[in-house]
Amino acid sequence: MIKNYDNWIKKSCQNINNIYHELDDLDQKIGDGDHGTTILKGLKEAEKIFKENIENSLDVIMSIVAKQMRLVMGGSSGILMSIFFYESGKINPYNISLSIVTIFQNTVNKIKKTGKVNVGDKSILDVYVPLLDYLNTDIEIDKNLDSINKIIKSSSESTINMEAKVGRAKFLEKKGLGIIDPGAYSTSIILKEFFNSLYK
Amino acid sequence: MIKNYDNWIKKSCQNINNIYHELDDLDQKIGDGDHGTTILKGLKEAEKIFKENIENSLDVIMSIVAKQMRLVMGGSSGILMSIFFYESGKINPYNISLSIVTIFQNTVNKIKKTGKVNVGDKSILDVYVPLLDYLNTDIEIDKNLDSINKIIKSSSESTINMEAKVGRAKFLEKKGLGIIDPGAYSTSIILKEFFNSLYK
Amino acid sequence: MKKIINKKNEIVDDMLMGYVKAHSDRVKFSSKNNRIILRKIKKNENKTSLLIGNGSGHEPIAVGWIGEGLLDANVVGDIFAAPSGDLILEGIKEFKNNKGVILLISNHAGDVMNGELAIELAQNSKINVSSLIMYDDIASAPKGNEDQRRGGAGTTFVYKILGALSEKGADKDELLTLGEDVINNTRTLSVAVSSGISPITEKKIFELDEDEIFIGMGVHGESGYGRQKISSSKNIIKFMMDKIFDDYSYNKNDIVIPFVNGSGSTTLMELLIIYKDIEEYLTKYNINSFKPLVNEYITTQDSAGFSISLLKSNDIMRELWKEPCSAPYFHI
Amino acid sequence: MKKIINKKNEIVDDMLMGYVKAHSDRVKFSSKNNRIILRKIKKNENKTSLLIGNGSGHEPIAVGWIGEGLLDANVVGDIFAAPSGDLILEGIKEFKNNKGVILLISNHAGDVMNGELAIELAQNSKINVSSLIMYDDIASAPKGNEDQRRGGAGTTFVYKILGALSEKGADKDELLTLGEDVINNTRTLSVAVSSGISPITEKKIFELDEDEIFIGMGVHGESGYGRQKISSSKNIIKFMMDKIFDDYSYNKNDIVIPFVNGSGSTTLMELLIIYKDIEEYLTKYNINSFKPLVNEYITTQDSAGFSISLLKSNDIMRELWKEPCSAPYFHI
Ligand SMILES: Nc1ncnc2c1ncn2[C@@H]1O[C@H](COP(=O)(O)OP(=O)(O)O)[C@@H](O)[C@H]1O
Ligand SMILES: Nc1ncnc2c1ncn2[C@@H]1O[C@H](COP(=O)(O)OP(=O)(O)O)[C@@H](O)[C@H]1O
Ligand SMILES: [Mg+2]
Ligand SMILES: [Mg+2]
Ligand SMILES: [Mg+2]
Ligand SMILES: [Mg+2]
Repeated sequence: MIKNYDNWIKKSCQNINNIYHELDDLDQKIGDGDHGTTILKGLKEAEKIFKENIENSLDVIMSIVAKQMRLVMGGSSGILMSIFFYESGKINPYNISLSIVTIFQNTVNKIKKTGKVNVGDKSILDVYVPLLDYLNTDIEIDKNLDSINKIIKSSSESTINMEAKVGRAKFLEKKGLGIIDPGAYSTSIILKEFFNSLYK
Repeated sequence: MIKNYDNWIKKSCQNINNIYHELDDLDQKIGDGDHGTTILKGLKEAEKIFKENIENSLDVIMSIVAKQMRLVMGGSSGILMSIFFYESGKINPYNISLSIVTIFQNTVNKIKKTGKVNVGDKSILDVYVPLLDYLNTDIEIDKNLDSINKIIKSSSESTINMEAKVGRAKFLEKKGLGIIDPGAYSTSIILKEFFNSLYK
Repeated sequence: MKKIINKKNEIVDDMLMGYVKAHSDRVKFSSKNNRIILRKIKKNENKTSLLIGNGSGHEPIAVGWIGEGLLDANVVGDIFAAPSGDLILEGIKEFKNNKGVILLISNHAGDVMNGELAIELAQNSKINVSSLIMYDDIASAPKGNEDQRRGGAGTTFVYKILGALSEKGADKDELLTLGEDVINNTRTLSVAVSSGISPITEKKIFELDEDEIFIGMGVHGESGYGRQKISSSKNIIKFMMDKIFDDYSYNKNDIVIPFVNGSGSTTLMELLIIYKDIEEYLTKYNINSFKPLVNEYITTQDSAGFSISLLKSNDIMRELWKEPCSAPYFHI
Repeated sequence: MKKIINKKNEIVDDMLMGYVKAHSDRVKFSSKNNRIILRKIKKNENKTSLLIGNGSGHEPIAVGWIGEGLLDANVVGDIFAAPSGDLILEGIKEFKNNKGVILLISNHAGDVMNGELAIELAQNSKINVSSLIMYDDIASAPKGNEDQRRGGAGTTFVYKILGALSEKGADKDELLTLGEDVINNTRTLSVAVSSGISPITEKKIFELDEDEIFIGMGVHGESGYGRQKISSSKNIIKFMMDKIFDDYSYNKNDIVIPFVNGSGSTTLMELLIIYKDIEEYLTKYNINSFKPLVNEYITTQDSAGFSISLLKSNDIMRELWKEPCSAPYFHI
C-alpha cells in the first residue's frame, strides 16, 4: 500500500509539473494566477515528506504529509486540498473499496465544512461529490476504472459552466463563467492518479 | 511705442499658442516636456499684466511684466527668458536703433551671468548672440528686417547640431543632439515679433 | 520582469530579512520561524497580544505595523496567500502565557479558514485566544449582509485603535467589544486605476482599458460596482462617497476619521487631491474630519488606485487613533 | 490620462489644499501666498529657520517634511519647475526677524538660479540669510568635480540633520558647517526601472525597454552610467555599490547611514530586498549600518526605480539623525 501511495504522489507531482503553467494561466484568468505553482509546491513537498517518513504507518505518514502540504501551500487551497491527503491515510488494506468510500465521504464533509462550499459553487468539491455518488453505488472499483476516470474528467470539466460562489472567482464580473476551475482541474489529475496507482 | 509693445506681446502669445504643443514635444524629447506650456503661460500673463499697467511708462510696465513672467513660469526658463522683457523696457524712442543694441547687449550679459551659459551650449543664448553681433555692425534695422529674421531663424536652427552644456538636455545620453533647443525656438518667435511690431 | 528581486521563490524571505535588518532596533524574527515577526522587546504577559496572519505582496501592511501601540506579531504568508493555520498557531504560541491573545482576521476566505484552524488548535492547547473578523468593503456584499463583506483598508482602524488600547492593558473582552464597534462603524470603497505586475506570475494582475477605472474592485482585481470611464477626481469622489453614504447613515456634526489609501503607484499628489475632494464632500454635509490618514499603507504591488475608508468615531476611538506608535511603517 | 486629478493647471494648488486640510494640526498656508507652506505654530525667532524652494511632482519631498525637527517652510513650484526667486523671497521674508535663515538648494540649475536670486533680494532687505547648495549624485559629475553634482535623495541627510540641530537653537554658521560636512560625506546613485507619466504632458517621462534599466538616471530621465539589462537585485546592488565605493573611500568599522529611496511604483517589497543586499555588501567590508531609511520619499510620479544613498556618519550626525520629528511625511 505504501508503495502505491508513494507512486500516487510521485505521479501526481510529475503530471502537475507538466501542466502547472496551464493551471497558473487558468487561475490568472479567474484568480490570482498561482494555483499551478501552489499545488506543485505542495506535491513536491508531499513527495519529499513521504520519503522522509516512509518507516511509519501510512496514516501517520499521510497526516504528516497533509500538514506539510497545508503549511507550504498556505491560502485556501492548502487547507482544502490537503484534506484528501489526510483522509487517504485511513485506507484499510483489507477492505479497500469500503474504506475508500469512507475516505471520500469524510473528505467531502470536511471540505464542505471548512470551505463553506456546496456542489455547484465551482470548486474542487465539484469533482469529489460526483465521484462519491458513483462510489456509493456499490461498484467494484477495479472493474470500473474507466468509468471513474470518465466521471473525474467530466465533473471537473463541468465547472466550466458554473458561476463561482467561493474562491476569488466569486468576485469577478462574470464569476469565472466559461473557464474551468483550476482547483477542480488539478484535483482531477490527483484523483485519477490515486485510482491508477491503487489498481494498476 | 507702448502700442508696438502691446502688439509684440499679443502677437508672440498668439504665435506661441499655435505651436506650444510642438514646443512641448521638443522639450519632451530633450527635457521634461513643458516648455511650450510654460512659455505660453508666461506670455499670457505678460499680455494681461501689460494691459493692467498700461497707464505707466514703458520701463515700469516691462519691469512688472518681467517679474510676473518669472513668477508664473518658474524654473530656469522663467528667470532667463524674462530678462529680455525686462531689458526691453529701456528702449529709447528717440534713438531706437542704438538703444536696441544696448538692450540686446544687456540681455546677453545677464543671461550669461545668471545661466552660467556660453555660446554653443544649446540654449536661448544661441539666438541672442548672433543677433547682437549683427546689430553691432551698425546696420539700419528698418532696412534689414529680412536679414534679421533670417539670422534669428538660422541661429535658432543651429542649435539642432549642438550638444547641450546647460539645461536638462545636458544630462541626456546624446545631449539633445539632432533636436532644436525648445527655448531657442520659442525665443526666435518672440524676437521676430519684437522687430516686426517695432517696424511694421 | 521589471521587478528588482533575487530568486522568485525567495522573495518573501528576502523581503523579511531586509525588513528585520533595516529595523533591527524595533523588530525581530521569532526564534522558531522566520515567517513570524515579533517586536524586538516583548511587552509583559499582562498584555493582551494582537497578531494577524496575512498574505504578502501588500506591504507595508501588516508586517510594517509591528510595534508599540500596534501589533505584537505578524505571521507572513506567501504572495497573496494566507499563511497556513499551523504557522499562525506558531505565532499565537509566542504569547501562550499572555493574559489573552487576539487574532485579527481580515475577511478573506483563505485568511478565515486558516485563522479558524489556528484558533481551534490554540484553544486545544489551552491558550486564551479569540479571533476578530474584520470587514468593511461595501462593494463586496450588500447592506444587511455586512459580515459577508471583505476586509479592506478600513481594517486599519481596528489595528490602530485596538493596538493603542491593548498597550494600555485592556483585557480581551474589552478589546473585542471595541473592535466590533469600530467594524460596525467603518465603511470602505476602493477603485482600481491600473494593474500592477504580480511578482509570481510576472503578469498584470487584472486588465483595464486606457480610459477605464473600476469602482469597488478588490485588491486582486475582483469586481464591485463596475467599470466606468475615468473622470475628474471630484466626479469619482462624489460617486464613491454617494455609495458610502447610501450604505451608512452619517449625521450632521458626526466626526469621521477618513483614510485615503493608495494601492501602489498612485502618487501622493493624487491622494492629497482626492483627500481635498473628500473633505469638501464631508463639509457639505456638515461632517467633521479628525486626523485623517493619507498615504500608501495597503498596496497590491505597483497597481494604481485608491480606497476611501471612513470611521464614524466616538471620543474613545479618536483618543486611541491619535496615540503615537512605534511601528516602522505606520505613522499618525 | 490615468491620473486622478481635477483641472490640470490646478494640480499643484489642489494638492497643497489637500495637504493643508489633511494635516491642519501641523501645517498651514502662509497668509501671503498659498505656495508657501509653514509650520502651524512658528518656533520663536531665536531659531535659525530652514526652508527650501523646489518643483512639485516629487512628493512627499519637501512639502511633507515641514515640522518640528525638520523644515520651517517649503516654497512650492509647479510640476518639475523651481519656484521663482521672487516667490522664494516671500518665503524667506516669513522669517525676516529670525536670528538667521538658511535656504537649502538642491543643485539643479533652476533651483540654483532662482535660489540665488532670492538670496540676493533678501540680503538687500537686510535679512540674515545664507544658502546651502546640496549635491550627492555621483553619476552627474566625475570625482573631483563634486560640487557640480546634482542634488539627489542623499540631500535628505542634510534636511534631517540640520533640521534637528536648528531645533536645538544652533546658529547659522554652525548649521552651515555641519551641512557642508554632511554633503561632503554623502554619496548617491540611482537607477530607473520604468517611467511614470507626467501629469502635465500626459506622456511617459522617459523610455526604457521591457528588459532594460538605467543606472545613474536623474529623476526626469537624464543619463548617467547607461542602460543595462535588468538582472538580480544582488547584481544590480553590487554594480551600484562598487561605483559608490570607487567614488568615496569607506573604511573598516565606518558607520554609514543607508537610505534606499523608491521613486514611485517600486514596491516596498523590492526596496526591502534591495536593502538586504546593500547591508550584506556593507557587512562584507566590515562597515556598519545605522538606522537606515527604506521607503518612498523622493518620487517622480509613478516611475519605478530607486536610489542608494550613504552617509559616512560621525556621532553628532547619528544623534541628530535619530531625533524624532513631527513632519507629516518623514519618519525615522
Ligand atoms: N471555499 C472553497 N471551497 C472549495 N474550494 C475552494 C474554495 N476556495 C477556493 N477553492 C479552490 O481553490 C482553488 C484556487 O487555489 P489557489 O489558486 O491555489 O489558491 P488562492 O485562491 O489562495 O490563490 C480554486 O480554483 C478552487 O477550486
Ligand atoms: N542655463 C541656461 N542658460 C540658458 N538657457 C537655458 C539654461 N537652462 C535652460 N535654458 C533654456 O530653457 C529651455 C527649457 O525651458 P523650460 O522647459 O521652460 O524649463 P525647464 O527646463 O525648467 O522645464 C531650454 O530649451 C533652454 O533654451
Ligand atoms: Mg490562486
Ligand atoms: Mg522643460
Ligand atoms: Mg494565491
Ligand atoms: Mg519644467
